[in-house]
Amino acid sequence: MTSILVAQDAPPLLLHVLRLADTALVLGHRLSEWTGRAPMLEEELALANAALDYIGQARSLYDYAARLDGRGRTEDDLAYLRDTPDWRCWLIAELPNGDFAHSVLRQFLVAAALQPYWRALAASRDATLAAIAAKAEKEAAYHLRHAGEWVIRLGDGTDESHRRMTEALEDLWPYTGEMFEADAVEAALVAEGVAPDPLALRPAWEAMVARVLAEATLDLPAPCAWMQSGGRRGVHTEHLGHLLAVMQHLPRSYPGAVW
Amino acid sequence: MTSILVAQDAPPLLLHVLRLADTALVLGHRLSEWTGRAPMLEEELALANAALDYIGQARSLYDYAARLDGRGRTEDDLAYLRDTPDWRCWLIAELPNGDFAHSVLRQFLVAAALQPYWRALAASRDATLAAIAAKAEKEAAYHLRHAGEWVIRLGDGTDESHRRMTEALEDLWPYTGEMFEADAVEAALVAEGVAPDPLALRPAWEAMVARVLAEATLDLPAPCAWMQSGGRRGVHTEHLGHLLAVMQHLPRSYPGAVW
Amino acid sequence: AGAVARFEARVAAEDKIEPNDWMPAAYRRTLVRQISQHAHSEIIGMQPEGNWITRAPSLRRKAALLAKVQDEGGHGLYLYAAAETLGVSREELYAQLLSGKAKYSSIFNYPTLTWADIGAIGWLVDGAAIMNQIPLCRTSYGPYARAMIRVCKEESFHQRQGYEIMLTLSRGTAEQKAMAQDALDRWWWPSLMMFGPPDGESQHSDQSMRWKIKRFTNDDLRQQFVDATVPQGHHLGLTFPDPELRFDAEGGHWRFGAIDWAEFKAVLAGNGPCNRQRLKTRRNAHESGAWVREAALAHAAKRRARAAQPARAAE
Amino acid sequence: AGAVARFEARVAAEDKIEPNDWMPAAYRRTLVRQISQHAHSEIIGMQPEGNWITRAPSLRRKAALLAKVQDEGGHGLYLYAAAETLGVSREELYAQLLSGKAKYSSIFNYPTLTWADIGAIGWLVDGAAIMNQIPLCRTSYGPYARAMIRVCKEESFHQRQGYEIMLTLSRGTAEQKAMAQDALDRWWWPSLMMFGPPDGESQHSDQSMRWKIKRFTNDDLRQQFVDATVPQGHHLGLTFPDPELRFDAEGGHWRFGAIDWAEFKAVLAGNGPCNRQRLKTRRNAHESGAWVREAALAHAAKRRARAAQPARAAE
Repeated sequence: MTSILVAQDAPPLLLHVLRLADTALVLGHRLSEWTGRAPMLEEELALANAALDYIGQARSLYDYAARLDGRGRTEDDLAYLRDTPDWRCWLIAELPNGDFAHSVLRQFLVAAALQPYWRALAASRDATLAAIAAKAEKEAAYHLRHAGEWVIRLGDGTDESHRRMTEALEDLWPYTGEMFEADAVEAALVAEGVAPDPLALRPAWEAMVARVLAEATLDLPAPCAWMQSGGRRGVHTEHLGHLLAVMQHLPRSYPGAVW
Repeated sequence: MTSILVAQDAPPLLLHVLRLADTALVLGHRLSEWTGRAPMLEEELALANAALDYIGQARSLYDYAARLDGRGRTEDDLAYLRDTPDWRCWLIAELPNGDFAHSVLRQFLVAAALQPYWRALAASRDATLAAIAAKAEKEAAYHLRHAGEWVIRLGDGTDESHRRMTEALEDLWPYTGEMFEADAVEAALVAEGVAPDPLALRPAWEAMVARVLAEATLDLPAPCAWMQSGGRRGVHTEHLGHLLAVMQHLPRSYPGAVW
Repeated sequence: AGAVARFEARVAAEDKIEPNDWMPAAYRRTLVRQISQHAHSEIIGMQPEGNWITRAPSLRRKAALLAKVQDEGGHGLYLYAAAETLGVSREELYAQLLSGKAKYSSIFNYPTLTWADIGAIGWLVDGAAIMNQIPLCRTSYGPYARAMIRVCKEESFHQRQGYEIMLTLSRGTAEQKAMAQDALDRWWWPSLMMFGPPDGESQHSDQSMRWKIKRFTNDDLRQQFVDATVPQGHHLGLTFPDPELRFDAEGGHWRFGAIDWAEFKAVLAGNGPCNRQRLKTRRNAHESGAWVREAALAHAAKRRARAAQPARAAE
Repeated sequence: AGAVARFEARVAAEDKIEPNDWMPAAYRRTLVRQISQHAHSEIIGMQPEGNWITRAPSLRRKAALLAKVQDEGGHGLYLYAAAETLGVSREELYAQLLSGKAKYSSIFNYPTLTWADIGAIGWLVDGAAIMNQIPLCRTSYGPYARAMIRVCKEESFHQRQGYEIMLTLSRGTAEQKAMAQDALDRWWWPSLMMFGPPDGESQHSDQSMRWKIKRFTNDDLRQQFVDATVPQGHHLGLTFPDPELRFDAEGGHWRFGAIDWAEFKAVLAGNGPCNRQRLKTRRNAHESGAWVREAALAHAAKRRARAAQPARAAE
């Protein structure tokens, strides 16, 4: 049995760390897919940089999750030996890259949620989490600035770029609600002062998004529109399975091998 | 150790059957990728039909290979538990689908080689191979007619379709030489009357291709151009590994499970 | 009015209405809507299962799944042909699908996440479809009834295949069992929704019943489906995600809990997990294939012109 | 002629030539060609390794590979910048790459087929590149020499990483060892070809040596590489795919068999396994990104116009 399942009734802290790790890794993986395909070399390197930040965050988080799990698993076991239903990332992270408009808009929408989240988490009573968050916050702040500039540039660029950004916004918006959901797992951590309440961070996100979209001359979608959700329960989009098939191929093909 | 290696020094018949099987499966897999994506519904079904023919051929051939191997392996072990360097398909089979022009042109170029090959193989001294070939020949004849009509239609259609067919021809032509190579493995079988000499079938292929391209108003590329090769030695394109990662994901993830 | 009476008498006598027969405009409209929705559902329905063709876990399953998806395309084609007998063109109907104007079965807006979903779709979704479609084999409009006979035969084969996948998984490893249970958990309620809103809220039911386009109410069919399916699920050793599910020995029916109609309406309104994706996939295919269709037309025109040439020269 | 003599004297004295200094047109031309080819090689070289980023077998390897590929892009950028000091624009050079007019290192026209290829590229290809580049750190043109110092530092880190991958594989399972051997078998000869044609056939060598653009001949560098690499391969427990390879104790060199120059020429002429693919990938990226570059320019123009507005209003 090679599939490593972290049961839904595992301790909230472990589950939560895993969720954060999964989102970071999947985002990093998606960004890394731009290598060799970006519209300009500088952006290709910038996307790779962000991918490295996310993968680095994922590694710290998986490493912590493995220690919390305490059953001798490694960061790689968690990344490479869990199948789709055991993943806990946000759906927005797993969507295919789409065009550059989709990718920078996702990068912006997610960073605008993560940056305040990491900042709040840096005050966690859990010292390990606080340290990871403090580092991640700086990275997210940079991602936010960089992607935000692109959102403005493309929204307020040509007709074509404006049209593409509008389409990207329609496609991605339904996936933003999930970033502010808190289930029982998270509520428990909020109560203990281990994690911030994501809902409390939503107004900051909304203000940031409204400001940047306005400068980008893009219409702000209705914030109360119907939202997609499921990543935290392991109910994903059809895209994650394909990503994992590629990502996990080697460790799945050669069980036990060290690389 | 889950990778099932059929060593290069296995009996020629086993190696040859495996080569034929690998080409058929990979082509069938590529054609099946068109599902949901074809330019018109009728063609989507026609492509699925051809995919089913190829997958059916692959199953008969793997089944025979497994029996020749005699070590209790199944068709699925051979399809799902071998890694890239152990595959023996033609490179042309593993290239990504590209646009519809690329796909129908490949279908035509390959069927034009396979149909005479199967016909000759139907006279093999190996009764199993002869029976598989007799059935496959009918299927290939249909693929050839169907794809040939599309080559003509698109070559002699609009400027756009002509341009796309020309590009497809430039892209695919270097991969046609490999279909007529015979190494020591094949030479041994030719000598025994088990397999036909592919080189002897080349003139028929050339005549068919010349006739259809002429009707399609497409220029015949130089037949002696530099050709790509390597599939028979396990030296593939970069595309095969990605195809296998997806195709093999489930059996690799759940070793020993029955589906 | 005489025509209407004669029409209704023929329907009441279980006579089949044929394309050239007179029929009320509303009857025609209802049929076009229903048949084309059904055709669209077959076409869109190819996607969730198509998602697993490249990852099917054995060659036998791969071939069977591909054949099944191909059958669905075929169903779509002959249902479009049946709709065309009513005086609409397939292009027109297809354009309505791509523009989002026409509906298709909401069940196909849910994602297929594991291989077990392929089993669950065959077992539950095809099972529910058959329940809906068997009465349609006797529907009053001839071409539709005949199309449905063929569809039903293939669907029941698909349904058995799906159940067999579920059986294999539920007799398999612990992980495979968990996969099967998870698929049932996700597909059960949406399958019940496939029969449409409760009878009280169904818009088109009464007249469709009188015209014998429809022969059972949504709730009747839903109950038939539950009664047929629950014992099958128990045979698999799986648990239905409904704590209120229990056998009512007196009535002889399996009673089930309340359906979440808010979810049903959201998915119907375009907010299901995959609505955008399903339409985008088809639109992209259609748009990126435009050059192929244009080339085929251009070539056909060239052929016709060439064929006409010598004839003229001979004049 | 006085200028030429002064220039050659400076070069002979190991003075660095700087962008604003006078230089012979041929010197400038040679440098532009060499530096831009080098830049192109870095950019195209991102692809064979990039092919494994999504499939790297551990998170540590994934991060390291991504960082390495990113470094290559960075090298490309500062090499383009060095070329630009000679009065050509990066756009012009990049257009030459995309059109197929400019060359890049042929080694990147071979495919990466297994994870071991990532090890082999680091060990052999970066190893050969360093052998070529270390003397370039002292090349006569200042900006080029300084760029090379930075490049070499990073490349030698990459080379160690690659060797470490090979070491891990060759200490791993039987399948991993086979993978490592297979990679050496495929990459060994193309790595030797990286040093270019044999000295007798090299076109640009003599003048480049005199101008201290180049400091060793192709064959000298190739021999240095073989001497350094063969013991490393033996330490890995791998066999080189050359039956004639043997140590010449007298000369103190590893003697190797004949290189297949027909293959070298074919790949150089565009017929390698991946030439078309490599250029297509970059062309597609460039074309499908055109709207992004246009939008960025349009936005910048809008900003400038807006910035100018209040100023004018204030006039």
